[in-house]
Amino acid sequence: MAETPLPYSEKVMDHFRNPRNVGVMENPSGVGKVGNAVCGDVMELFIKVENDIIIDTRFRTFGCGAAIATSSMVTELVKGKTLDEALKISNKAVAEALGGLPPIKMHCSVLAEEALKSAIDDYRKKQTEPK
Amino acid sequence: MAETPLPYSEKVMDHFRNPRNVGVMENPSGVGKVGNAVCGDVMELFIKVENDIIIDTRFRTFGCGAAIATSSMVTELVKGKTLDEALKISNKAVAEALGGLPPIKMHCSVLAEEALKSAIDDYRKKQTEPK
Amino acid sequence: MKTMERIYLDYAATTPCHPEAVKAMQPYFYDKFGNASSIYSFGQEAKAALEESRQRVADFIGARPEEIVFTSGASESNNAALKGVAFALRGKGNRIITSVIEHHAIGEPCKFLAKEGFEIIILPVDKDGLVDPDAVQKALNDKTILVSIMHANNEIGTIQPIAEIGRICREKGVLFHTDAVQAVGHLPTLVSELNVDMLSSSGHKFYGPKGVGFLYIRRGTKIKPLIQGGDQERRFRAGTENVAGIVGLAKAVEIAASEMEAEGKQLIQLRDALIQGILKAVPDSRLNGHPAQRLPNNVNISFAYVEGESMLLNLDLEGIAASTGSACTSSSLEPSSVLLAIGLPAETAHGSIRFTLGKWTARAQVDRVLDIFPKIVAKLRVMSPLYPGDKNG
Amino acid sequence: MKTMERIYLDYAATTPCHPEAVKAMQPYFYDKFGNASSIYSFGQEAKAALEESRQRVADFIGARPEEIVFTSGASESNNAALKGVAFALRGKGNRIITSVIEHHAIGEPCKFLAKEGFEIIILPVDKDGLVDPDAVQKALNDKTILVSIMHANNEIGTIQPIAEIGRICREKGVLFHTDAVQAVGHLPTLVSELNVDMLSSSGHKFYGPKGVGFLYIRRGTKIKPLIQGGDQERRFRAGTENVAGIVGLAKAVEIAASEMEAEGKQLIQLRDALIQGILKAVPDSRLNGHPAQRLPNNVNISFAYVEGESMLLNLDLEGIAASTGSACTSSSLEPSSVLLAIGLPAETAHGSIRFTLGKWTARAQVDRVLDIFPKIVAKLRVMSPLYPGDKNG
Ligand SMILES: Cc1ncc(COP(=O)(O)O)c(C=O)c1O
Ligand SMILES: Cc1ncc(COP(=O)(O)O)c(C=O)c1O
Repeated sequence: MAETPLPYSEKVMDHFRNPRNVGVMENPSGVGKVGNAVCGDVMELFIKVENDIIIDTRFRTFGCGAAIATSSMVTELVKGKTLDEALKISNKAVAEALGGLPPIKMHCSVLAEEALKSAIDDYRKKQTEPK
Repeated sequence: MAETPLPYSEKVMDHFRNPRNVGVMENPSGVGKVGNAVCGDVMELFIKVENDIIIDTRFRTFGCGAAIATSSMVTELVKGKTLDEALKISNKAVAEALGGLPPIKMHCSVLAEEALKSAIDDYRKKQTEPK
Repeated sequence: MKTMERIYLDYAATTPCHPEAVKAMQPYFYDKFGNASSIYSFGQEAKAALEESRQRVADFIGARPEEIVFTSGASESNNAALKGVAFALRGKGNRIITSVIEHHAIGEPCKFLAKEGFEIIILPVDKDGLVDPDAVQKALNDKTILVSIMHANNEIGTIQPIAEIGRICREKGVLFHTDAVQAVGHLPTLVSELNVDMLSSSGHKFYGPKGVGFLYIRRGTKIKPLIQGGDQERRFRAGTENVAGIVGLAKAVEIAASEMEAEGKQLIQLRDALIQGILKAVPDSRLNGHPAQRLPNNVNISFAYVEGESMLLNLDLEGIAASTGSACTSSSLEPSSVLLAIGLPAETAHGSIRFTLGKWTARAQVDRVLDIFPKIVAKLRVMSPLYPGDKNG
Repeated sequence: MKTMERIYLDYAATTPCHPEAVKAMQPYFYDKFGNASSIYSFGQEAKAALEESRQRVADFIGARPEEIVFTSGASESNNAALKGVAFALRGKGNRIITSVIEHHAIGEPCKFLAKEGFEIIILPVDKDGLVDPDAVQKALNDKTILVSIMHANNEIGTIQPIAEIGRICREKGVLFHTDAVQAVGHLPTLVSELNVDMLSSSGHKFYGPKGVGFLYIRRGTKIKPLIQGGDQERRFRAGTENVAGIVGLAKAVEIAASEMEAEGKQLIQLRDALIQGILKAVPDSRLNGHPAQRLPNNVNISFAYVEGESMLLNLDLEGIAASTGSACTSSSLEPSSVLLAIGLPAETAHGSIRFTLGKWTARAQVDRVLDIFPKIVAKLRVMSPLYPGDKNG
């Protein structure tokens, strides 16, 4: 089995099999939820922020192998990064970190980028809101 | 080789391989020549008639296997027959005597029938002509 | 990992070619390779094999040999039937009636014909995937030149009332075609009982080789050939005959003739064990397709909150091959149109899995799926933001 | 009789499938049988084989892999090219230019398109069977959407100035297709050098299996698929891929890549020995086709006063397989239109024989034909009412 070429890279399969940071976060600093079940992809990303640094992440994803793997990868990539650094992570960077994605799956990495942005947005909005 | 089914019956192949009565007849009683080289079939049939009986035949044919076999068969079938008997030999009878012909080859048997009729015609015309 | 037994449960996508069919094909590659249209001995060996195969297929579906046209598969057969009738009868009328759950190899030619000026009527199906014969009756008009309704659906396994639809068409003198790809070799498909004028089949769906199929064309049916050229196949289909493939298909037909009935009974048992086992073990799951009028080998179940490809991949990691109605493997984002047609919401359609069983499916394999699969769904649900279970827990 | 060596000299009709190609196909029937469009491992093995085959074919003709569409053979490829461009570019124009010596798999689709409102221009050839590039140039007009001229003729072996015709078409921005069935695997066929936009090929003409071929479609070429349905072959051709057949074809391509050149040289020697031997031994005989611009394996000779099928049958009785330009094997009474097109009178055309040599043709076989064949002609001439020899003798 291992020899046969799946359409996904080994990195993708690794993150699909053992997704990092799965689950719901208690009291997150920010939450992003993007995608649409009708289209087959929903990502929910939680971040915990301290001193402008993302110190922890969690995600839940309804979607295909690539959707799960990109979610997992993005939660890993942003950990320890400042918010501004995190915002610079493009969908391409996520895909590259996974050793590439099949062309028809690139939209999953876009979704992961959007989920991250949305979570950071959420955090920033909460900061400016009167507590 | 012998086992493989050719499109022709064994009888056809026999007459094709060893055509009976091939050649030109010296002083024939009647000659029929039918067909058209453009269409790929020309038959020339010679008959020798005595007392209204066909006592000998010869043919030459330019044409396919079926054309040669039907010519050969018709020269055999008419030998010893009266002219009236010979005229009753239909193209179907020739084909049947050969164990059948492929449908697209039935026209060859028609040609053979025509060649015979034409030779008898020729003989009868000569009879009524002033010598 | 390397020694893990692989379990193939995607027989509806393609079957392995039966070893006996493979064996039957061998002489026609090198030894008896002649062109079946030649008159000399080399060709006649091939010709004899070809005509014997044709006879076998004809006998199997109750047709005459001259009504069987060998093709490269059912996609070709379907295109040949639809476009063939359309271009032949264009002068007579322009309405073609079909259904919403047809295979793409019907749907796409219909789209093409719509652009060429034909009126394509697409009939709906009920929640079990059935076409209503009355709806066919009502859609027929003076301009109707063809009705094409599939015999059994490849995704949800629903078997259509073909004989009845055929009877209605015949009464009105309208040609009736059926895409019987999933039926031939698995269910009785006698053309006289089905009242069809044309029927498509593909060898690799019943243990024959890929790249060969046939189209039954009832004697007297007017049709413009899709592939025009030489005089092969009584001018219904040009091209040097794929003798080896045709011989392989005929061998598969021969095997089906003797094994189909018993195999069907056994598959129904396995199928029902799998369906009931899954529905029991996995909450929020539902069977798609007709519960009884159903292919003996088809299991199609939707699971709320999870997406199909992620289930498929997890199955694959366990060595199990299945199929999904999710769009994630194709370039569109729309899930299976068949599942939408039977009324599933899009997100449920995305979460559906098809297991299709076959000749070499063993009870132990079904048990293994029943052991593994519920765990996969559970794992994915924990990961799913749509899953309410977590919030309650 | 039973032990008589059979001599096959009809390689242009079909070749035996090379034993190495047969061997290469075997794993894809039963072991690696998966559907190449599936995402799981079973399918991926097939997919990998498919894409490797595509790369090999692409390399062989100097194309990109995504420009190769596998089909069921050249009849399909030709129909797909002609009808595909016609229906795609109908809005742009309606003139299609072709030649009088094309294979039926070009001629018949053209007839169909003529009925659909296209204007088909059929260019003549000279006495050697050559199309004049200037004539193509002159026939091109604003409405021209396609030119299709075959690479090498299957009957008389004449090789057309494809590169030059292609250059003319490209200058005018008109699509150019070539039916390269007799050329691929036998002559260099680099699409970049030929200036073609589309090229048809059939596996069984160069030691691959029957029922599989390909169509090269240059990137960016607009074409409506002939067989519509699933997403296979980048939507240029629907249908579950005939993986075994495609692997066999690719193996044949691989063999051709290494053996073609030397084989061609050897065939030219045998060919010329056969041509010269026959022309010398049989009076009133003439070579058909171009004397030099000619396929390495093609011998086509006309014999006055005798008909082709009767020669063929006599050869068959001696275990020799050949082919004829006579109509006697088909349902029409017209002899080969190619022979008429190069100016042969019908009766001469009826009296023509084609020997086509191949990989397994030995010098001893050629000698045997040279020994036997003149006797056959002599025997038939004695029997022929058209033969003047007898009257003189
Ligand atoms: C119902 C149905 N019709 C048509 C086809 C097309 O068959 P093929 O891919 O062999 O051309 C299939 C299978 O893919 C099918 O399941
Ligand atoms: C020049 C040419 N074109 C097309 C074809 C058709 O090929 P196929 O019969 O493999 O479809 C042939 C052979 O029959 C041919 O010689």
